[in-house]
Amino acid sequence: MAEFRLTDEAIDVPALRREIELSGQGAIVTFEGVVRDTFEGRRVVRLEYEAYPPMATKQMDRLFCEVEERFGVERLLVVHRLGLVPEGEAAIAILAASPHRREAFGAAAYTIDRIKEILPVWKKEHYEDGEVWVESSGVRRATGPGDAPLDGAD
Amino acid sequence: MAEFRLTDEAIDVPALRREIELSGQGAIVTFEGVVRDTFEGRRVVRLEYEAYPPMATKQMDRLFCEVEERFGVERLLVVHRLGLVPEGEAAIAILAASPHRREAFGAAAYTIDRIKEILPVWKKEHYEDGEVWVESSGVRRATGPGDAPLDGAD
Amino acid sequence: MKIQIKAFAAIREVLGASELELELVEGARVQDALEALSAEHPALREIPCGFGIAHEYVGPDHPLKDEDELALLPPVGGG
Amino acid sequence: MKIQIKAFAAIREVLGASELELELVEGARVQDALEALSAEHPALREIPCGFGIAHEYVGPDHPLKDEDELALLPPVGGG
Repeated sequence: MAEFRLTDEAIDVPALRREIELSGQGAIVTFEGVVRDTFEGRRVVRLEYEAYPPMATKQMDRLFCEVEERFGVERLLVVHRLGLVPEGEAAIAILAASPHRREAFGAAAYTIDRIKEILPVWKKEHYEDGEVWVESSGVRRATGPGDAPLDGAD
Repeated sequence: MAEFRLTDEAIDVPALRREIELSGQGAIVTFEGVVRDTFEGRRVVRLEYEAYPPMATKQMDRLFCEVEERFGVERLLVVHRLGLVPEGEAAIAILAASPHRREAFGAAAYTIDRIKEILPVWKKEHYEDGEVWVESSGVRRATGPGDAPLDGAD
Repeated sequence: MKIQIKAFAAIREVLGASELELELVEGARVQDALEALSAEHPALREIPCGFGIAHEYVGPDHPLKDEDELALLPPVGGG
Repeated sequence: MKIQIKAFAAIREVLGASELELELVEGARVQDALEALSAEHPALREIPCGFGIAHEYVGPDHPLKDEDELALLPPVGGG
């Protein structure tokens, strides 16, 4: 069982945890990426994600195969939020379950690393005075007429 | 904030997650070690943990310092359950929060590795026909008169 | 031939549309589609662009065929 | 001198008690306490034993003093 979902609603991690709970799994590792409300001291007033859903699903299917090959972990749940995400809420949750802890840690860490490389999802930060697209590398890219591009490590 | 607790009750991970939730933390990694009800095909009818609580607390304080030095992670919650633990419930939960995911993963994985080496906590598996102490290495050690020692990797 | 362009995030904003149709000569490749759009929208040259066809990543040399849907993918930022 | 022994898990079961008092000669070390107990409970020799004093791990050469509390710690299995 490996499953990927996109959602417009708050990610209910305890509910996901109950889904993944089956006997025989000794280790469960959960990763949550929570949105922060400041970047280099500037207040982020609004943060939103957009995706290319069918491509995201296809890329995640491939990633699940990679994870199973590398870590022997089949029990993975990945949920990514889209649209506006309030500060302090999770943009992503990854749950990996395995009989042994190293595989569960490895699977969860590898999954988020690869997601940041290949998942067709984009994040926009809105400030009081402009907006930028935030890339996984930390690069901030402005496209609006009044916005100067920003750069910074995330 | 780093805190260690021993408890006789079911570990409420969502409640721990709410405790650790504070702004500025981008990554939260949760590890749960869940008890399994079979070992090499033998059914574990009862599983219990005992601890040396004041020494456990002192050793965890030291471990928290190590984790902060190595990973810069100060936000750690570790809860270990004592007494009887029903199958499918968590014996331990570790939550690590950090602005960046690598440190949160590293802190949680290192913490459970070290706990398995140094935390004065012991686990006993009761079978239909005997009981054994289960060491972190996977060695099963019987002390009762009718019990033959078992060995196996965990 | 005619292909469908799907544009996301920064590229969508530069193009001013999330979907558009593009007429290309037979034998055109992905890179030719990007060139055609960049000629009209020079700001597109500022944005590193990845490509997707049939929901798979493809390179700039990937050949296009009539009715392909070509996704223009700026650097991702999910997770 | 007199010390307090605290025994856990498999070692507690072999000793048949979780706490007991032990009389040792002055200058005795941790290893001497274990020897004294093993003489009475030979099964103790089968179990790898770690030691704690004042809630810190100590080695078998660690000197003992009157009223020390010596914890006998079989291999741990928490987590």
